[in-house]
Amino acid sequence: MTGESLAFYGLAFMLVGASILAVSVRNVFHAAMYLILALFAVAGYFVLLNAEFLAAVQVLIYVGAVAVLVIFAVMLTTRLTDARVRAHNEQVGAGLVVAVAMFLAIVMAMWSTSWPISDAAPAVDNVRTLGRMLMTRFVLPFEIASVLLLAAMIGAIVIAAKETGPPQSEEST
Amino acid sequence: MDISSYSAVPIFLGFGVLFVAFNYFLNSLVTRNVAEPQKYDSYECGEVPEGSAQIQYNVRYFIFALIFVLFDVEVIFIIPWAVVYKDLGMFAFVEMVLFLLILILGLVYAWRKGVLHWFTRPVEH
Amino acid sequence: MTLYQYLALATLVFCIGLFGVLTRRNAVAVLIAIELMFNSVNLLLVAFTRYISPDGLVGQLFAVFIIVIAAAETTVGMAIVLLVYRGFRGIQVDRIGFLKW
Amino acid sequence: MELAPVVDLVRDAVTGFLQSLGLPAFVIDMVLALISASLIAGFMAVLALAFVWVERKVSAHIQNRLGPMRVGWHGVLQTLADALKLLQKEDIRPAAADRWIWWWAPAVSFIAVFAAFIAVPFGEGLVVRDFNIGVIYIVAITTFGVISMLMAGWGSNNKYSLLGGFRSAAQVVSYEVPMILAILSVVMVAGSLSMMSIVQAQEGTMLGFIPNWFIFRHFPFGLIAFIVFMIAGTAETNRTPFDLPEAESELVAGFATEYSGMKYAMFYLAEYSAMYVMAAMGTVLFLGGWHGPFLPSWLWFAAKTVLLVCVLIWFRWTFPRLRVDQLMELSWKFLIPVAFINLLAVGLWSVL
Repeated sequence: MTGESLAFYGLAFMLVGASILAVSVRNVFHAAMYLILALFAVAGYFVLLNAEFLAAVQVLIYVGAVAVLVIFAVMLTTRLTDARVRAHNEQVGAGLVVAVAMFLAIVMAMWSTSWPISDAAPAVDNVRTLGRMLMTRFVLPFEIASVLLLAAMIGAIVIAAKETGPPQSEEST
Repeated sequence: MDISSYSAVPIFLGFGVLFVAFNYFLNSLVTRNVAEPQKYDSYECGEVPEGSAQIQYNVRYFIFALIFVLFDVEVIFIIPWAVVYKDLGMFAFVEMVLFLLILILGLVYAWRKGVLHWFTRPVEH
Repeated sequence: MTLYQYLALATLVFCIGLFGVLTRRNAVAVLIAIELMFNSVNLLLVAFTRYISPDGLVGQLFAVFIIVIAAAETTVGMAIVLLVYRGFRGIQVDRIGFLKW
Repeated sequence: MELAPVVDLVRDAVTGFLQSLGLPAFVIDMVLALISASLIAGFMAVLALAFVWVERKVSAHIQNRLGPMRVGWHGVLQTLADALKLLQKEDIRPAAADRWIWWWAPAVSFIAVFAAFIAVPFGEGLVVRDFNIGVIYIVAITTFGVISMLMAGWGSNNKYSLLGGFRSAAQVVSYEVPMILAILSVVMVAGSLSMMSIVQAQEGTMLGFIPNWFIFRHFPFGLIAFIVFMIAGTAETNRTPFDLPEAESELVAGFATEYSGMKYAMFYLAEYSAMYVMAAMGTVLFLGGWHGPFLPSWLWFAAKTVLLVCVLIWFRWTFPRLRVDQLMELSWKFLIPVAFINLLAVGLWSVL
């Protein structure tokens, strides 16, 4: 129906445009803004693909937490002299060639294989099925994920909380 | 409620942008801008602003953002568990207790390391 | 919207992220590009779930785990970027080579 | 007299009229959504004006003074006068500001709350779209408010707004975890995320006279979840005792220092509408939505929501403002452990 194709191409324009700008724009804060736009477009795609719980998770985690972390990092590490520093290193040409070659190779491989497309009706309430699957079949990855989060937390705290070098001048704030 | 019900979200977002742009346009229509150089300095309670605003701020904000990302991710696992909890029996409860204990360990570690405290420098053990 | 269009779109975003990783000098911009690659993989998995096994949502669960691990990876990555910034007063990826000697 | 049949009548009339024009299905869908969007935008504007007036009157009477009395009967038109004043204020963009980010920050903060109104019910059957992930949709969309604070802080390139943006973002972020955990302890008993089925789960009464609301169910834990939700909700909408970022005494106007005229009004509108959304969510989750004896459903819902808003206003004018470290420690060292234990307790209660 035309509603879905309109949504698909609209989101495609938004996603591809935002990701190209996120990668190419000089000011890193603007890059973070375009990243948020791209993440929101991907959440829109999840809704189009009947994965509404995933769309909510995507917005909640990526836009609500990871993007905030990226913006905090940008705020903490941008220095005035960065405006004149080159944003891209000298291998831009080579990078472009590698990216285009990779794109062509993968797309050709994907389009030549015949996928077993099944036309079963998509699950309506996927939060419930996801929850049931998570609790019954995928219990081991579920528990290992908590161990991984614990390791990431301890690692991040050890790295970030280490006060090396001269005491920061802005201790007062 | 199939996915066509989500068509309202982009319409609301678009309408919101139009509503805000219309208000700004209304504002620009009614006001007249008197160009006055001092007016466009950044606001420093009246003094002349010196130095750039982008001085580095302390790392404390960053550590809170770090811990928040990990706790937010953990909460995402609890949502599907909470939705199906009524149909699952005791074992789902035990699984979740295990999951939460491991992560509360992380919170206790952050607490003992003094990272959650705002002003003092993290105490080195 | 057939599966092939989603494949092309996800691969395109993946290659844009790859280009970003290869060419950006600011460490935070490299992490932004990596986020794009993670998202393209998630998009692909959800597209596969929708078109190939709509009732068994294994692909979506896989995407949830990828989101979780990507968030943990970005957290640790940002902590390292901060430590490098504090010690090195700059996060130009190609100038941080003090592990070499 | 229920409002739901009236709304359905209007909707069928409009769809009938549009079908007669021969528009495809999804265009009709869009037109209906546009109509509801404009209605909600109007409702938000009127709501914000009303709440500012209510706040000024309630705060006045708390401090036993009269509050605005001159403009219209008991100062009713005072906020309208303020809005018009803000409308004609000159919109000064500081030269050092980062043009587009500075321009978009108030817009993003308004749109974040405006899009959350899709899932917020106004009575039985009175909701724009009832998503089956209703609750986390609202929480997810309102996280864009944090992004708008950081944009405002960084975009206006001003020491006060940068620090204010940092602090309010860190505060809202750390109070989001206990808020979601409090919501989850209700979702666990209701067994669904959609706002409508959560309210349906609170039907009927138990032990004869106590209504079956979540605040009374599983006795101590429902109440604890409500208290955690209210504290986290006050912090989410940046209101005292948690409004340090905009503390007049400290950071001038926090992240909104460099804004004047309509853009400042946009932040104001977003804050009061976020307060309404938070109160409406509290009503749906804990106070039984529109369940209540004689009155029609939408009146019950409006009464409970206004009651919660008055509680928030009452908080503002009685509690002193918390220091930054007390503020952060309250969330990480007190609210999150309490919310976790409460979640497990409710889990244990329904298993035994």
